[in-house]
Amino acid sequence: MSAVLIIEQVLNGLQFGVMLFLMAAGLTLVFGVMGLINLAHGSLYMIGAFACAAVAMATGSFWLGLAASIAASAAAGALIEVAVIRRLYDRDHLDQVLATFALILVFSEGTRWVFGSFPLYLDPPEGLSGAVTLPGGIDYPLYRLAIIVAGLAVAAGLFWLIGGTRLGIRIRAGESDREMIAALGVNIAALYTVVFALGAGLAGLAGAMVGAIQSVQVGMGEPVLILAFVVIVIGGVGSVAGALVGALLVGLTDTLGRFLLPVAFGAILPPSEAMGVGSALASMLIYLLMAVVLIFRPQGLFGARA
Amino acid sequence: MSLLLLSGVTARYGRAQALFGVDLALDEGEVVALMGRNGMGKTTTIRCICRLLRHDGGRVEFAGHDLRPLPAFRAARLGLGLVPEGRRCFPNLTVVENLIAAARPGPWDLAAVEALFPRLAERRGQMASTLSGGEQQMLAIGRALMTNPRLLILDEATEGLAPVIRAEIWAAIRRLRAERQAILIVDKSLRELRALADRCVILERGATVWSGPPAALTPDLANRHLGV
Amino acid sequence: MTREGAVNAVILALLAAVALAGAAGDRPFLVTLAAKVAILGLAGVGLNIALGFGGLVSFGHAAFFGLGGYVAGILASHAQNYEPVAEWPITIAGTQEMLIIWPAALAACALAAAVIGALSLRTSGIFFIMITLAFAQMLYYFAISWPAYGGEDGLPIYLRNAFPGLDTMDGLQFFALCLAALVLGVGLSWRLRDSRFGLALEAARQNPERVAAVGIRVFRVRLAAFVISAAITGLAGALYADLNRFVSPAMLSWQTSGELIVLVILGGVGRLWGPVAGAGLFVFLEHVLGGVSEYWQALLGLMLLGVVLFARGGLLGLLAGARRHG
Amino acid sequence: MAETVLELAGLSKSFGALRATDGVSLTLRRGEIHALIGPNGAGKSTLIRQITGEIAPDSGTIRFMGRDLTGLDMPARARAGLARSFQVSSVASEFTALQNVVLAVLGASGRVFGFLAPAMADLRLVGPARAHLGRVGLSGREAVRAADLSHGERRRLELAMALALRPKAFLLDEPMAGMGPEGAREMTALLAGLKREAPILLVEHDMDAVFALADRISVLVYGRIIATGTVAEIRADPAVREAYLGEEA
Amino acid sequence: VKVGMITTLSGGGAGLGIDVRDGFLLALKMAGTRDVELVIEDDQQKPDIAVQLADKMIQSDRVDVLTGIIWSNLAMAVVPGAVRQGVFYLSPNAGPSQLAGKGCHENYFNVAWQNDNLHEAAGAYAMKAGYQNVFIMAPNYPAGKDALTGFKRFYTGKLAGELYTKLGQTDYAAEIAQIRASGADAVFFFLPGGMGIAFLKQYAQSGVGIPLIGPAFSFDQTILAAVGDAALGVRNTSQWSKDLENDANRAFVAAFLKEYGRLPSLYASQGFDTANLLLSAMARAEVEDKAAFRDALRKADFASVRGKFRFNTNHHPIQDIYVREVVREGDVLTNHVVTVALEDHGDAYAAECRM
Ligand SMILES: Nc1ncnc2c1ncn2[C@@H]1O[C@H](COP(=O)(O)OP(=O)(O)OP(=O)(O)O)[C@@H](O)[C@H]1O
Ligand SMILES: Nc1ncnc2c1ncn2[C@@H]1O[C@H](COP(=O)(O)OP(=O)(O)OP(=O)(O)O)[C@@H](O)[C@H]1O
Ligand SMILES: [Mg+2]
Ligand SMILES: [Mg+2]
Repeated sequence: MSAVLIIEQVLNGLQFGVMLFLMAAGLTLVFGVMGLINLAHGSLYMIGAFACAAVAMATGSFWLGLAASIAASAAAGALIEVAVIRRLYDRDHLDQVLATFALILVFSEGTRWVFGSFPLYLDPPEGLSGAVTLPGGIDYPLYRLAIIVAGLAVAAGLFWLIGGTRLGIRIRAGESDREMIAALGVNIAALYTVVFALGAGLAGLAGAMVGAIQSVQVGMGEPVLILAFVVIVIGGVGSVAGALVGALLVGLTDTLGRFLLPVAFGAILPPSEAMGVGSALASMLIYLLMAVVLIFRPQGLFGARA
Repeated sequence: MSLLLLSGVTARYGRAQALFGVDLALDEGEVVALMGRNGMGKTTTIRCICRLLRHDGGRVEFAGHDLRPLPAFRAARLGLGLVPEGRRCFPNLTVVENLIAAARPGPWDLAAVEALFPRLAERRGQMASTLSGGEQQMLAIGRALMTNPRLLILDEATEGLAPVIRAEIWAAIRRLRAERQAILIVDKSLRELRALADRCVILERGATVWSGPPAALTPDLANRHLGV
Repeated sequence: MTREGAVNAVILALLAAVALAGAAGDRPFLVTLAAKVAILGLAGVGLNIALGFGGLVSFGHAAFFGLGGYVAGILASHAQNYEPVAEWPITIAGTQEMLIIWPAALAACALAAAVIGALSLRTSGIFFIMITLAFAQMLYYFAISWPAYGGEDGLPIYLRNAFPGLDTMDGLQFFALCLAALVLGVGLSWRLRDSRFGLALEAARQNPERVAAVGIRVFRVRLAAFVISAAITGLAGALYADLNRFVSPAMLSWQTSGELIVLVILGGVGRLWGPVAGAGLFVFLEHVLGGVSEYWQALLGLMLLGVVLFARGGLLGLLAGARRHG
Repeated sequence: MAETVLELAGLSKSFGALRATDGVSLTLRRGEIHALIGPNGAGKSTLIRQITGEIAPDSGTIRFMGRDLTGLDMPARARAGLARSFQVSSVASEFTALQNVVLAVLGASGRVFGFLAPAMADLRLVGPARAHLGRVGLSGREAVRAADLSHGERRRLELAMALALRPKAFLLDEPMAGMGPEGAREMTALLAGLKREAPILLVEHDMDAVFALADRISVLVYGRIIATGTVAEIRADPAVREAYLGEEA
Repeated sequence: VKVGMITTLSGGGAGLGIDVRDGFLLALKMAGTRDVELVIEDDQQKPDIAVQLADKMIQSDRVDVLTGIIWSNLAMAVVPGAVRQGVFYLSPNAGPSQLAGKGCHENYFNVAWQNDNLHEAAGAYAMKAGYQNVFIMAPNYPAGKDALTGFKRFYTGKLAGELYTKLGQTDYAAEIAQIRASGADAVFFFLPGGMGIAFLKQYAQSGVGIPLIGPAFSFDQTILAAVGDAALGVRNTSQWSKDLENDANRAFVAAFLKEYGRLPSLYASQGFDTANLLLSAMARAEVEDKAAFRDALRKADFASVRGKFRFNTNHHPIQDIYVREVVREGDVLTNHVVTVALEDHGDAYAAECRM
């Protein structure tokens, strides 16, 4: 096992983490800051991917597709906020779970109705395809580097938005007491629509970017949704910093676990069995990580509340 | 013309009617005390004014606008500043963030509020959830002042404050009154209210039973309606 | 009888009527569906104790549902193959007797819940939701990749397990068994809710700090509720294995946890018969809408949305009015 | 001198740089009302929270009925006989007033793990609960949801729950707050009788009530006790006047 | 004859079920028969639903024949119970090893392949092509393990690495890095559905140029459309290809394209063959006479679109398995047959089957 391989795996872990962050960022906004459990976040991710694929296929331009993905998912987000979510803020989390679960069904089947049951084609744009050679002789896909950059940019933007603007303050105030912030003259309803649409747009962006290297198909959102929840829970709900750290942690743990555990078991078991046991454990690893984090820090790594 | 006018207001929580006919008028620059025993409808009246509760009968007008169709934030932007019962600071925000969250321009700014409550200045970056009770009360008052309201509504705003601070608040209210700030106030300290209010309105079982200048509030009346 | 009592009686009668009609009208599939409703209802009744009464939103109850199922499946498969489950330290033979399988499933789930609960209950809110999910996922991935009992392919039970005096392969008799278990489960949760323990549990949902301040250990109360809840759901899992004569990791998946939650909310959280009503509606939609259109899941989604938005408190909230206390 | 029920010695607690409690020593004796007053943020509630076990002191000891409380958690202390009312009403808001008090009676009984017999039909629980509600003036409001009670009524409920614990000492954090003039008078009368059942550590900003009730007063400023004495002594203390009382003395 | 089809028509895996169904329906239509009464239900890719549907079809609809299941785990849930209740089961896709070996049954016929078949062919091809150091990879679940076992049954050279991924995994950067570092001269992978799409695209982006071999599942018509050029040139093994030169196949491809406006997939071809097998048996025997009908099925007297086709002793196919290459044809990607990997190939479990 060479040093180059290990460095490359760390890079992969980082990149996977950043990818998760893109998804978790929107979720943290909606869930952490607005206090809404939105299971349909994965559907918005899917909508972004489909919109990007459809537009890119029609126009031949990935970048137009990317813009379309943000627009489509933000619009879908705004629509469901106004039509459904808005009635649920004062409700129990449980009602939100049921409603957004229902939304998943509607969106998934709706997408299948529009685009059919078969996966769509979406590739990275010309300019970002192929690999570049990094210092140290590592060939690394350019597009993945681009994802890292985009993820970090989104992180910076969100830090600023939540921490540094009055908008962020108001959203957080709305989370703890919507009635009161309204009584002080803030149009919290409109604000929430905007924020929800923003979160949705980010999910759509993530879906489009990821769709270009994975598969664009119905049901693509749910596995990522679960991972994104894991990420923000590990990081601490409502904290953008937590989401970033959680995402990187999950990305690294998963990637390195998949890589190293079989090797480790190889020391004590025959190769084929070591593979099986090692990778079985690797697939449980992030859940193990989450459980351990929560057992020692029940509010997550960056969680404020005790 | 009155700044705030309630006539025959009725309201309910679900099936339970809480207001049965509240009449109240408050002019520009006037201080009105809203009185009554526990559970008589003072807070409910205030919730109707601030549109936190829809009234089902009667009229609620503020600055010439019928408030019935307005959502809470629009009513607030007409110039209502509320210090709610039970403080309701935003626990996940710091002191400063609480103050600026809904601030609107005007004479009351961060500096002015911190001058009024030096204790808040000391605790600027602290989360509101960990403030002491009295500190939270100061914060709630400061937060309402920062919206620079035309009508300041104080619902038990001196609850849980130390006597010295209470005295300061009364002094501040007197000063506001001198500056012709309109104020609607609920408080348990009759002594202070009598000294300060232009008019008193007494509620009993959700209806206005008496209103008039403090001087006309005889011990007999006070005993009958307020139990003192 | 209160309105809710009447609605409950109708639910029970309807369930029995469907099964009887199915048996009489030579539509055995209706009997199967009725049994499915009873079993999922029982699983929901279990979940409802944690989720409805205790406010402990477990997103990992599939772990217990599946564990119960696997207990039944593993014991039965060993009995079928005449191989003991374990030979050391003591010989444990497989069995096809429900009267042995059930206590085993209850015990296994209670034990698992005691461990998972003790760790998870250190957290609350969304953290609790996710940590319970995490434990269930670990079990799920374990079951998928563990070859001994079929992994992802699952484990067939060729004949339903036996209950003394009954022919469990007969649909109606099996249904009667499930219904009896359901009624017992609901009865237990009813007594539980109104008991001292139930009072403390419901109070802890609303204001744990206050409960601690009157001298009650919230953690213990919650842990007990979680264990009872898991055991009941596990029993339902064992029955479900018998209904399908098959267990697979799908029973442990997060979708199953989600569906259990959905049917509890759909019926009415914290209501005794809520989960049963929810299970009934869910199974009905699942099997009826399928014939309407290839995109029937969208219809299901829209109907669920309608229930959340316009029927607060789920189906029972709609039929029997808001939940009353005292 | 009457027997000491509760004894704090050298209690300290810091939040970051803030010394919220700074070497506080204080006693509560059988049959007395010991009032604890002081400016906002002086550390009164923080002190109460340390006594109830909600937070742990950095140093110092708490002895109750001759027994060191260190290491006992909140429920254990409540069962040992420390009843507390919260500064901000803290009740089970979906429960009725009666259910809330039954809960407290249940907690005091120590028999929580009864799984089958209905609690609200158990006269051993409901009987005392009704009586406690009556004492705080909430007769006739038993069936109202706590969330639907008015602010003042909830404060009374809070006290009824403390009564229901049949404690050996009361820790009351601003029981008069939100009471209104009439309510404050009734509450004063109630507390005056209550101290014969168990001594009261009373945190309160309503000076009329404090002066009417207190046998002894301690004044807490910036986490330190600056004076302890009778009502007359405290009213006359210039330091207290300046830090806290202002003109109200 | 009453036929119950349980297949996946909703959710993420619906594409496969829809193809099987469409292929099946097309065969019926082309035969112009009215003797088949078909009930189709959606199993949602959930084993428990599949079992319940099977119960319903057997008990209420009283079907004679069941078919349609796509996934091995669903087949394992349904088939053992169903065949013991006396219905015939014709598998258009899944072929788990239990049902081919010890668990075989006289009423169970597999019209597609035993799960290991395509992987075995890939192993054989790797040998034939002269690769000496192959990296192999599959998800960590029974079918994945069977795949690698199947490959190794025919490939006896050195392994550069053997890797199990998480089921449902969509990011393969770590695996690709290991492949790059392994020094392999070929990579065999089995990653069904979206997993395969993700892997192929990421592999192409990574710049690792080691040749890929896989079973046809990742190179099916619908998948190629989603993967795009990343799949060009990859060798894959299949018992069927669009360009197989036989009359049945030419007619099938043309008819399918005309009927549905898209190229048929592997799954469509299997659905088509399944229906034709059924029709051929119906022509020889009455379904009420189980023994005779079973014999008729066993004869497999129909023109399979894959050319030669007959049943082994365990009712699994003996057939040729081809190697195809992904090529561009106009503006669509598709497969061309390159060579035959295994001729008249049965499966490794037939000997264990006692029927
Ligand atoms: N959310 C609510 N739901 C139902 N009833 C309520 C609610 N809030 C208050 N009430 C009832 O409405 C009546 C009036 O309450 P309100 O809070 O207006 O009284 P108040 O005069 O402010 O009393 P206090 O001095 O105790 O604050 C009371 O009988 C109370 O029980
Ligand atoms: N968790 C915490 N973190 C930081 N500071 C805290 C925390 N809890 C309390 N404080 C601070 O400690 C000081 C003492 O608070 P405490 O609540 O005990 O005051 P108090 O005497 O009860 O005041 P009041 O009369 O206003 O209720 C306050 O300044 C408060 O802001
Ligand atoms: Mg009030
Ligand atoms: Mg305090």
